[in-house]
Amino acid sequence: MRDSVTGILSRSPSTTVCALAAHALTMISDPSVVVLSGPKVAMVQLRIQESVADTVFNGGEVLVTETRLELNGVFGFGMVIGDQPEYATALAVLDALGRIDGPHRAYMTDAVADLARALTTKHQSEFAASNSTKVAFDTF
Amino acid sequence: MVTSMTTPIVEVRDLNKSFVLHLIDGRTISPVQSMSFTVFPGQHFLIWGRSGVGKTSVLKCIYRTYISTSGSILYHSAHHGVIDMTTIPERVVLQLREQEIGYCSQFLKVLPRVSALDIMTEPLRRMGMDKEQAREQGSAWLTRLRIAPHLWQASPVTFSGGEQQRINLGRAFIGKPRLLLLDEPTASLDSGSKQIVLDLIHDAKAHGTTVVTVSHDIDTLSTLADQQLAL
Amino acid sequence: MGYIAARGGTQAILNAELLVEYMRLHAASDPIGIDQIRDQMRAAVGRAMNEGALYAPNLAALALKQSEGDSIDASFLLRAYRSTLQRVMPTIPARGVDIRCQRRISASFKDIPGGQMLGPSTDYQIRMLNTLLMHESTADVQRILKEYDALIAQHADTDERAGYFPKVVDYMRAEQMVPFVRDDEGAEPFDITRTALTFPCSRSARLQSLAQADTGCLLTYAYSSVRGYGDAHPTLAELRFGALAIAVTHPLTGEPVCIGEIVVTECEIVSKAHSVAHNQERPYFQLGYGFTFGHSEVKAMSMGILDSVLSQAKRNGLSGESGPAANEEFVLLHSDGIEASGFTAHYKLPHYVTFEADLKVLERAVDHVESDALNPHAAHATTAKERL
Amino acid sequence: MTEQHTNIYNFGFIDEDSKREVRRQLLKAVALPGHQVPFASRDLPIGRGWGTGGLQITMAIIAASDTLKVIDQGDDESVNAVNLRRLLTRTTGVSTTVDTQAATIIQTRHRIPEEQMREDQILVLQVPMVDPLRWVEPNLERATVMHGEADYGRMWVYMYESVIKAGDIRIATQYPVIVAGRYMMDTTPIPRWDVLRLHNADHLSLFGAGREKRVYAVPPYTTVEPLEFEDFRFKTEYAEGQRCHRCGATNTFLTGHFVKSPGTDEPGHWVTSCSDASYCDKQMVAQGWTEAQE
Amino acid sequence: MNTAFRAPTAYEEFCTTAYRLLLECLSRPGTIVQLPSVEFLAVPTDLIAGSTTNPFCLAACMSLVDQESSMVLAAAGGWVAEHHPAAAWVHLRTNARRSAASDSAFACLWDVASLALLPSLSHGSLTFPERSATAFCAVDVLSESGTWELSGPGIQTTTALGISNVTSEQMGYIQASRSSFPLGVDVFLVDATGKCVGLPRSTRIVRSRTS
Amino acid sequence: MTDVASWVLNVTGLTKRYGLGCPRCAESTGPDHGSSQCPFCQTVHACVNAGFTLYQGEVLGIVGESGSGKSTLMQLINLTINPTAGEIWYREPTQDSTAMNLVTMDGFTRRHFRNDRLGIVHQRPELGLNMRFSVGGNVAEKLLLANWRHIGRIRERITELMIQTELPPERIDDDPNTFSGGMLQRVQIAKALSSNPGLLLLDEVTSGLDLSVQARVLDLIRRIQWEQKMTMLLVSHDLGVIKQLARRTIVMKNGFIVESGLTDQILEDPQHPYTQLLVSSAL
Repeated sequence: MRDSVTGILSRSPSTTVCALAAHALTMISDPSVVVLSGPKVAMVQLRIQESVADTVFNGGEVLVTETRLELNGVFGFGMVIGDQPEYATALAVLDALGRIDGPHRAYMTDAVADLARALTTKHQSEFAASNSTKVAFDTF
Repeated sequence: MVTSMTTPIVEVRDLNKSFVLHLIDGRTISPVQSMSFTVFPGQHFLIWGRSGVGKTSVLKCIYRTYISTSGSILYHSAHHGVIDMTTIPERVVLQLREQEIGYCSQFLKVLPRVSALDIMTEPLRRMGMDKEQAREQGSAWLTRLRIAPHLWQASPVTFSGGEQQRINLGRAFIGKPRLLLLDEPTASLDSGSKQIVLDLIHDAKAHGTTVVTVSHDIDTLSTLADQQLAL
Repeated sequence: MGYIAARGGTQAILNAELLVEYMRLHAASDPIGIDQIRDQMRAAVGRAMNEGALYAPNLAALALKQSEGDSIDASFLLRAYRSTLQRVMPTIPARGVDIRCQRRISASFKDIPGGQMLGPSTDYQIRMLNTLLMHESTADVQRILKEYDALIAQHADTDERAGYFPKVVDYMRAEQMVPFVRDDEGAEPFDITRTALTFPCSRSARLQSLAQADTGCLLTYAYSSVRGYGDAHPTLAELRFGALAIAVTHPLTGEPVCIGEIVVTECEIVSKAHSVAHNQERPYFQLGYGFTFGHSEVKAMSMGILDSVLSQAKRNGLSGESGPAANEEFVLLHSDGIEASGFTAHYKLPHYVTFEADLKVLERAVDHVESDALNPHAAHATTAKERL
Repeated sequence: MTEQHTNIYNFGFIDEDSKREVRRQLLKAVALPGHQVPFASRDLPIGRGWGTGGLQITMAIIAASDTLKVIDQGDDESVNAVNLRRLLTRTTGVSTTVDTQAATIIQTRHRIPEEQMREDQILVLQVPMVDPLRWVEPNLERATVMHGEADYGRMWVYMYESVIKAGDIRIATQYPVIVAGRYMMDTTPIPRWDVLRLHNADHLSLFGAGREKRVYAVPPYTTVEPLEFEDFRFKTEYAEGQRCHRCGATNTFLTGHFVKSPGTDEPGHWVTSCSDASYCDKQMVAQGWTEAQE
Repeated sequence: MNTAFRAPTAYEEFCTTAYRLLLECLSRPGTIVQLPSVEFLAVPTDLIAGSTTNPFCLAACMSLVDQESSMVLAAAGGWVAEHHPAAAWVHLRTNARRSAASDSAFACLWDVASLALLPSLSHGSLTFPERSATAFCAVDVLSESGTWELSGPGIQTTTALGISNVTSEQMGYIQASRSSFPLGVDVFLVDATGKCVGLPRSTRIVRSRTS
Repeated sequence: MTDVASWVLNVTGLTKRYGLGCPRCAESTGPDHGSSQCPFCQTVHACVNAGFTLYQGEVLGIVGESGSGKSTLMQLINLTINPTAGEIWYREPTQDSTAMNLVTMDGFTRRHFRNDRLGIVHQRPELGLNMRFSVGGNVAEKLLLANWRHIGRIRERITELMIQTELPPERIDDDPNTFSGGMLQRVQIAKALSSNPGLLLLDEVTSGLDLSVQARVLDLIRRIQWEQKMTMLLVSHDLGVIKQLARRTIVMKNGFIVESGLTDQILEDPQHPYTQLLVSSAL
């Protein structure tokens, strides 16, 4: 899931993702977007499968924004953590675009690959910082 | 002496009693071996022999304090017909003990907090007699047993051995059981007290009580025995 | 006759609310920005979120501003807001092993696969007031950011799996130090927000209750169970803090859809089991689990300790016997900060009627005692008897 | 802008599913008079203990056509009553009244209105504590079993002890009652004065405890019998010769006030007046009083 | 005072109106209430082949159900299968959970013959008597006079109830559903014109002496 | 053969197990293995297949060491724990009474049956009494649950019971914490007798009391049995107590009844090795 398309899109800068969706949308002819619901602020209940007895429990709710739409009759679903209506709609648009054939698909694949690289770099630097706090027991 | 025409009251047939001593490597001892005898109603049946020949064991088998190993003990009950004392349910045994069969051991076993008079009257009360009537009869019996009236409210625990044994016997006779089992009734008694015992047996027979006695004291008791069995 | 002063509460309430605003702003300092609270008061934001049981950093910051920093009040605002929102779906169960760690330590073993990583921690900070923070300048901020960049350059890591670690408990299980007890309850977890908690309760209900409980309360109960009013002997198996990606099920395709990351703290506690009901049993460690939104280590650990204590008590039918913290009903019914503070505060409400009723009974009771006092030698029992 | 961004709340604040849950449990409560029915109890924008149970009932049953009366301590203008009314009107827009006769739903804390309620009215009581057995059995699990088995012996011993130790039944509010001959119910927080108004009443009474997460009900024409002994009867707070200082009523529940005329040297003194302020006002108007005179 | 709420939808309004009527008639057993119109739901009359659907009865039952509760349907004395189109129709509109009849919180009975199924519904336990079913049953005509005499909480003395098409045997199932109070099943009867009567388990039902 | 006396309690196949059990339980638990807990699945077989009949006016003794299952059996009959299997039939010893199976009763009926028809005296008074209530309040509990609603009459009845159990009636309102151990047992007995129960359960009633106090409590029980023809079930580890009160006795070990018979037979002709050990160890 970490490396899935939604995993990359939902963790990348929202402005970039919105721009990506807007641009991809221009690549198909006659785009018509019908919003079915949202973007609305709602909640999802966070389920945790804990590590002691595999008990699944409700860990608390997460505020999300959800958009459901139809793009040229194709259903699109976007959900993102926090109150981010444009972001949620962009994700819904991209979700629908993923199910439609066209030149935008190659563009999206490339763009997501770029986002993935940027995301990895970001994670690596965060980790590098934390790594500097490692206690080197081996030296004892 | 024996009238075979009469229906017996107790028929002991081929009775065996052995004890398995699990705590001593499962050793078995068998005090009663293939014993048979018949007792007729209204008789005094005397079983005698030295100590250790299983006299008491027979008596306890009849009373069901001991579980017989084999054989049978047929008892002709007034309420339950002919029954085998070795196998009838405990519930019936308890009823018989209340209504028909008395047992008197050679030792008085009573609680130290109960008065001599209450001990005497207990069998009467158990049979349903009201308290006043029972006390009247109890007092008469204590007088007869030559227990001084100042002792009646005291616990027999403090009494002499002879007094204790007289009370013990009195208690066995007072309820006029149908069958009375006496275990060494004259042991530890002086000659005067022995005479009381003989009187008691005599009177009981007169009331129709059948008495089975085991004793080594044949000198005292044989005079009154209708049948004797030597072990 | 102007004595009916309690009437006319409306204007009083509105004015009282105005006074609160005035108190906050009258010194004419700059109003605090929500961003500032969210970014610079991480601990308070995390606490408001986990006690409010709603992950929403911006709203938590707003709540903190509105409540002027009162953590229970802030979480209360989030809880109430939560009741107005539709819950669209549950997430796909997330697991702690998927946390992208910034901090990860174990107190059970010196060396753990992946190593001990202190991360952002004040554990070893000497608690002396840092007066430099009184006058933090832009230059100071730039300096810190620059140092951070240098740190990254030094420790650059190109590992694809950077930050992901195996769980220490999995090693312990492999070594049979702890049993693998799979919970036998159904797949659908209990939800205390949709069904009233009744007892005995399932473990999922317990964990949900503890996760939204008051930090101070959990701390107190957990502490009591290790200090002496209990039989807990905990060791921290692993504590991790970091980002957890969460996913929901796509309504059309049924495929998992990642919706982003949240910041969480997770821990496992191992506890020595001293008292067991059936002493012929094979002895082993009891495990407890702690999880919170945000960076809240003391809460996560307290939760883990209590979970282990309660599991052990329930398993051996010893509820409450080893101390108050082992009584599940007692712990769960009294640890919600919002309920407890609401009820405690409600005694500020008018109680004229009940107080009047109490007064009437008190008067009668005083009469009763005084009538007894007329005869000082009579025990109260005798008096009672005479009356009967 | 997202849909919810401008704080447009659902009618009645809580969402429809939450309402439905309360509704379902209320039906069970009515079918089991006096039995405490657990419900989820959502968080509300007022504190636990401040009336969240009663509020959720009102929110679950209220319709746009209702006329609402909210009282606390019997008073429509008490700060808490004002505040709860503010929340309810803001999220429903229903009309409100202070006149007991004009209301369809009366939400109350601590009192039942002095005026007799009618069949077409519903009384919603905010309840802080739910279980009379808590005095003798604080453990919920065990107390639940005791209710199930009608195991009320220990509670009766408590009553017996009260008589033996205090010479009388020493319970002020929270007076335990037996409803419809089966369940023991807490009448908290109403005074004993109001307890018998639940007995064979014309109206439906709904009780909600938000923090304790329980609802219960006393349907109309249902027996509500306070625990008492043949030789030690249940008594209300009524005192011989009692009188409201304002309207002169002699048969109402009174609360005490300390009064002092402003600008005088008069040292002040205690008076009592009706705790049901609207009733008191109504009586005074009937006697020809006007606001100005007051 | 400024208000901040959104107007309820038609369905929400129906649910609230219906609820107040259900609460009213359950609180006062024997009192007949008129349920609101349900045209907006467009209930097909032939949801279950061979049985006429009483839309009032079905809608009243549905108004109480959501994803946190379960509902089963019955017609002609038998339970309707989980994947029957009628069950699906209800599920799509309510999100009702699917569960076995014995675990179900609500049951909608298309006809009086299905009252025979009452014993198989959950009656609750002594500790949790509320964990029991509520049944809605369609009947022909309800009237406030007739064969049955009701008494119990909510009724001043006694009250009469007439149900045009219920046999003694069928009524026996309802009577049995309250024989071990506080365990039991609560029943609503809804007639073809939307008249509804509530029979909580606390109500005792006997054949009236006068009839 | 006629059996004129009627039975009060008939127990068959009564079993209480803690745990799920496994195929190897039977071959590894019981008196022959010296344990009631299965070493394979940890299941405790606290009471296995117990059966007996108790008749009106009879005292039945149950003897065994701690962990033998005698207290479990007592709790099962007192309806405080539910059996895993088996039946407990109770019947009023009157001509036209019908027997009822206590195991299948619902909780409500069971609660009220227990209050009206059973009396129990526990070894530890705090199990049978509420130490926060007065002595009189404790004795009154069963009366109150049986709808006695007149304090004057309730106190008359308590006084009567206190006199009957040789308690000073003037201490009716005292705190039970001021009572000695022997007196507390009397309070328990008074409470147990208050409803004229059909069956009195005595669970190690004299254990932990001084010898002289023990004797007085036993005398009281005997007197009550004698005067009221009270049917009693008496659990004790002390053969002396059993001998004084019970005419029939059950011997338990590791969850099983190993022997039952007339008390004099159990004492003088014990059959089972464990009973022989028990008798030979008696003081």
